[in-house]
Amino acid sequence: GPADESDAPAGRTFAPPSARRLARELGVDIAAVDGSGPGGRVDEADVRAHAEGDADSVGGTDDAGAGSADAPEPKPAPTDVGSGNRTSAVSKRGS
Amino acid sequence: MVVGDIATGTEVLVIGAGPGGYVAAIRAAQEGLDTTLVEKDAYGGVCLNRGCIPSKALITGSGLAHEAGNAEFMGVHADPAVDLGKMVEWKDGVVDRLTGGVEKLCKANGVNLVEGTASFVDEHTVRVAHGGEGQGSESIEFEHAIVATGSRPIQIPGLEFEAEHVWTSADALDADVVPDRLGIVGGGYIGMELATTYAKLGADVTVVEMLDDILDPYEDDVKRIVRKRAEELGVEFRFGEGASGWSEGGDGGYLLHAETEAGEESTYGVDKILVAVGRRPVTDGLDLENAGIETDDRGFIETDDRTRTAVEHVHAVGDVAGEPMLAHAASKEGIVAAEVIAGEPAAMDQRAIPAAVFTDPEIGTVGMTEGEAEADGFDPVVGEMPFNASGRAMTTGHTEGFVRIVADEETEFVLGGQIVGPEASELIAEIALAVEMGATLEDVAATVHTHPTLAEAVMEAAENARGQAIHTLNR
Amino acid sequence: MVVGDIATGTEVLVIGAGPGGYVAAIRAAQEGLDTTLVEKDAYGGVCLNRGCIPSKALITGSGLAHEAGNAEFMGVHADPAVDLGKMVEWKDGVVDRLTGGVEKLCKANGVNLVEGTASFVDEHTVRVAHGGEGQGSESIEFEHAIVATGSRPIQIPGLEFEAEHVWTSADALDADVVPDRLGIVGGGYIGMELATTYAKLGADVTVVEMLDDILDPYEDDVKRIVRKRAEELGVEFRFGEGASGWSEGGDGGYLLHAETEAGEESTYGVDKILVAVGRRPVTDGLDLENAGIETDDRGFIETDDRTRTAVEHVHAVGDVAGEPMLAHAASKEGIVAAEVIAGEPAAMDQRAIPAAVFTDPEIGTVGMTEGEAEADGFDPVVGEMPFNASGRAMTTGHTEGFVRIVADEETEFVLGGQIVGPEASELIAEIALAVEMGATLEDVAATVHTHPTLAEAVMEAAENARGQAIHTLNR
Ligand SMILES: Cc1cc2nc3c(=O)[nH]c(=O)nc-3n(C[C@H](O)[C@H](O)[C@H](O)COP(=O)(O)OP(=O)(O)OC[C@H]3O[C@@H](n4cnc5c(N)ncnc54)[C@H](O)[C@@H]3O)c2cc1C
Ligand SMILES: Cc1cc2nc3c(=O)[nH]c(=O)nc-3n(C[C@H](O)[C@H](O)[C@H](O)COP(=O)(O)OP(=O)(O)OC[C@H]3O[C@@H](n4cnc5c(N)ncnc54)[C@H](O)[C@@H]3O)c2cc1C
Repeated sequence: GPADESDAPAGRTFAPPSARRLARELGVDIAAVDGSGPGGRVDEADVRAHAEGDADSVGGTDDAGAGSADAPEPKPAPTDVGSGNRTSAVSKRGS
Repeated sequence: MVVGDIATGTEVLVIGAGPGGYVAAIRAAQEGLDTTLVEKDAYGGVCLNRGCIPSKALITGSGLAHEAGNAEFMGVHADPAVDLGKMVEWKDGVVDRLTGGVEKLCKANGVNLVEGTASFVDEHTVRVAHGGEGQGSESIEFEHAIVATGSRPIQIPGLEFEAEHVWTSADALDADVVPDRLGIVGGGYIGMELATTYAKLGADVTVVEMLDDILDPYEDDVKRIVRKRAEELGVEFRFGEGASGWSEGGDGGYLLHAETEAGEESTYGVDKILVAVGRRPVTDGLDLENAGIETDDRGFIETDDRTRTAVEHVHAVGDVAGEPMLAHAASKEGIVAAEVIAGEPAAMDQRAIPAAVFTDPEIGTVGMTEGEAEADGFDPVVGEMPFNASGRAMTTGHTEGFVRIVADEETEFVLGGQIVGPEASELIAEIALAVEMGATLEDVAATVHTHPTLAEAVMEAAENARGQAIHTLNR
Repeated sequence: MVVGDIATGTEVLVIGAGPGGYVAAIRAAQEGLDTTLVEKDAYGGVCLNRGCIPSKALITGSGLAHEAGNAEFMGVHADPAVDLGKMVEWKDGVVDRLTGGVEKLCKANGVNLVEGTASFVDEHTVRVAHGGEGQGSESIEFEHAIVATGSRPIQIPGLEFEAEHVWTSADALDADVVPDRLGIVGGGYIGMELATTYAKLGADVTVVEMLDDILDPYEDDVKRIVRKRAEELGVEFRFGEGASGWSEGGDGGYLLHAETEAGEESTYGVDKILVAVGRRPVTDGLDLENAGIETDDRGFIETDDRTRTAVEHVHAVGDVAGEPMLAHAASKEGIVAAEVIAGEPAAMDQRAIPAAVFTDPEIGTVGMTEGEAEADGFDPVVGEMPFNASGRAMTTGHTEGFVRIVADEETEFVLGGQIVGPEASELIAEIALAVEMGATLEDVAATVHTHPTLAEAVMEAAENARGQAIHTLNR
């Protein structure tokens, strides 16, 4: 994945605080999570996907990434905001 | 290319060197495109010459004098005198440095500068009439054009700007004497910034506003704080009255006439009248129709999310392309226009454009209010931190206002924020980044904020929304 | 529980009500834990009573007077007089409101407050000695404890604080007369904040510093700007000299003695001497050994990333647990301690703790410098925006300094930032959020920033790092 090409040095994983905390809650080593964001940034959905992948695979390999097809349905992951139909404020211009 | 040369062709032609146009031109040149920028008046446009920058300079000067004159409570005794002429001179120096900088930056990036008034000849040609007699004109062919001609103040019948005592905002920023009595028509952000400035400079200010409150687009509790403070500064408000004209006052001054919808007339004794009721796009003389471009019924040029007009290779950015008529929106659109022309995947895709009002206290907003979030189908949760609970605010003597943060309840994604209070214009930047990044309330709350700062209030508001505020009681 | 009651037991016992302890106690109570907070002196600790808050109040007051007295260039003429006694009174009022607020917030959240001095009896018991005669003591059993006993100023042999003219920072914040000549020992942030304050209040300030520059942990170009400005304010620096004592001056004042490493002695005529050479942890009388806890060779309690000491159910937070000795670090640790005790997945996992110095101009930093990023194995790219190219800075009359942003070249992840200039303490919040979020330079550059604001400089620095700055030349 993109994370492999662009891993930052010093073993640092780039992830927001919410994802880091979720990783601790789920017992996930965040350094082992494949990030789907730019530069391999890890978000909460990535952490959940990793956790589900781990639970699914005996021995807990960390190659079950976000796209793992036969992983159990994760809790609805906040990949986009809510149920609202979010539009850019600017696209309304000129009307 | 030297001004006056006959330019035969350019890849990108930009018309207007305001914050929309000059930023577009610089970015286009950075993208390696041969770029020509035409300006008929002054580099930097309204913003640098008679808008954002001059107003903020006078707000600083009048604010400092007022603050120092009212600081006995903290043991500072001063009785400041303001020389408005000198303040305006300082302001002019700031403007000169900035507009000179814009010109230099354009040149350093390789933008061809042409002085003159552009008008479309056809879809791929403009004629530029050089200012002054016998300066002639030149034709420029272009592959792509960016129209960035900006806006000018709306005039009210009966209050034409020809009269010396009827001011545009530009006049108000160039006065060298503080009028004893200043009538301001319009309680929008320009009217309110200048009402605050002149009240602090010692004028008796009366604001006449057709609506029943100031600062129309803002929420009631935001408006209230700014209005109350303006009243404390001595500003009188006349709501529900439309200004209709003026007459001689007999005392050497004038009478500002206003009437309610029901037809009741009032007059207010004034020495100057500032008309600040909005701005309209500048497209006259551009001969847009020669390029096949139409304007909407308010005169704005319609564009898509790539800043393209109906004629694909002609873009429009900034005030001439409609709301929000703000300098940073113009610049963002300018960057997008240049990048789209260069074939980059740019778009006006940002979630939110922040806005600030530099009243006392300031307002800073970005993204959605609670009501807008609801209307958009979110289930919003809101957190607040009043500045009167902020240690930093107390140590500055400015504790009016609050930070409010709006998020989606389920996902905690930050949707917007409203700040009224000290440095609101600066503090909103963090919430803007949170909105753009898809940060959650937890992300903002978990980010360590320096103590003691006003920015801590953003963190506290996020904690408050999660029922975890330390320095306020949670709802 | 009422003060003076015999408390037999509590789930969480917090010792010390500074920004580490009171925040820990409130969060523990919010987590539903039965929580008891013991404080021997004043709610809010050093920070609220004689640190962050009082210093920032005097910085505001002296800054306003100085600024108003030096604003002729913008047409403001004032000759402010400062009544330091009155300023300190105002500061005391601010402190009272804040410490009263802390007490109220603790109670509102259900924290049991106990006044007195705590010391460990064993791993699960403290004794609290109540102040005043005949007040007796009580024992409190606890399941978990959080030690938040803070720090006190380091004393220099020969410059003991017993002498009335030898000041701690607390004394400098409580003076009612400005000394004609103030000697300051130590050019760290506390020394420099107070040097600036007293120079603006009119004292002749001499700073004696053992090292060869001020503000040891900062980069050279950051230091230089602050040092130069302090010199403009009249502050004299004596680097490479260690203060060794004082003697009577003959003129009613004193001589501050200092010597170089080579043994050369100098004396400086002063009226007061402020010693600000660092702070050391407060653990005396705590009888930590009764709980099985040791301190390191500097006296600090060692903790892990969950704020736990070697004795798992005893946590330590704030200054007593070591660097960074900052209020917001203490509060963050307090929150983590409370949440860890409550079984939450909290940890000191933040990427960066911002820091500010409230000199003129201010400094705000977060995360890595370029050098630190290199040392950490990153290939850093750096972008800068000088405030003298910022429109907003010009309109405030404060154009010293710059924003610097540090990122990883390949991934563009923001690693840190250094700001020196107006409102640096506030502006750093946005970079802190960027660092925590894993934002890239592009994310910061693409976020629309309000014009005209100082925060735009953060965006410009990010653009500069990408070779795309509009308002500066790209490197
Ligand atoms: C008093 C005041 C205060 C303001 N304060 C703020 C603020 O604090 N923050 C903020 O974001 N916004 C503020 N604004 C609004 C801001 O000034 C505008 O949004 C901004 O200037 C729009 O930029 P622009 O590039 O679209 O157009 P403009 O700045 O209007 O520039 C257009 C340029 O095009 C030139 N031009 C026009 N026609 C032609 C032609 N045919 N040929 C050649 N050149 C032409 C003009 O001479 C002008 O230089 C303020 C406005 C005012 C009046
Ligand atoms: C002049 C000055 C300016 C400063 N400015 C800043 C700034 O701008 N920003 C910043 O972040 N930091 C600043 N600091 C540092 C900041 O004050 C400390 O980092 C912060 O107060 C540490 O908090 P704490 O909770 O660890 O301890 P403290 O605030 O020291 O509180 C410890 C508390 O524990 C109590 N206590 C001690 N022993 C016992 C006991 N045995 N029983 C009961 N109670 C006990 C004490 O009475 C005290 O109230 C400044 C410090 C100084 C001196």
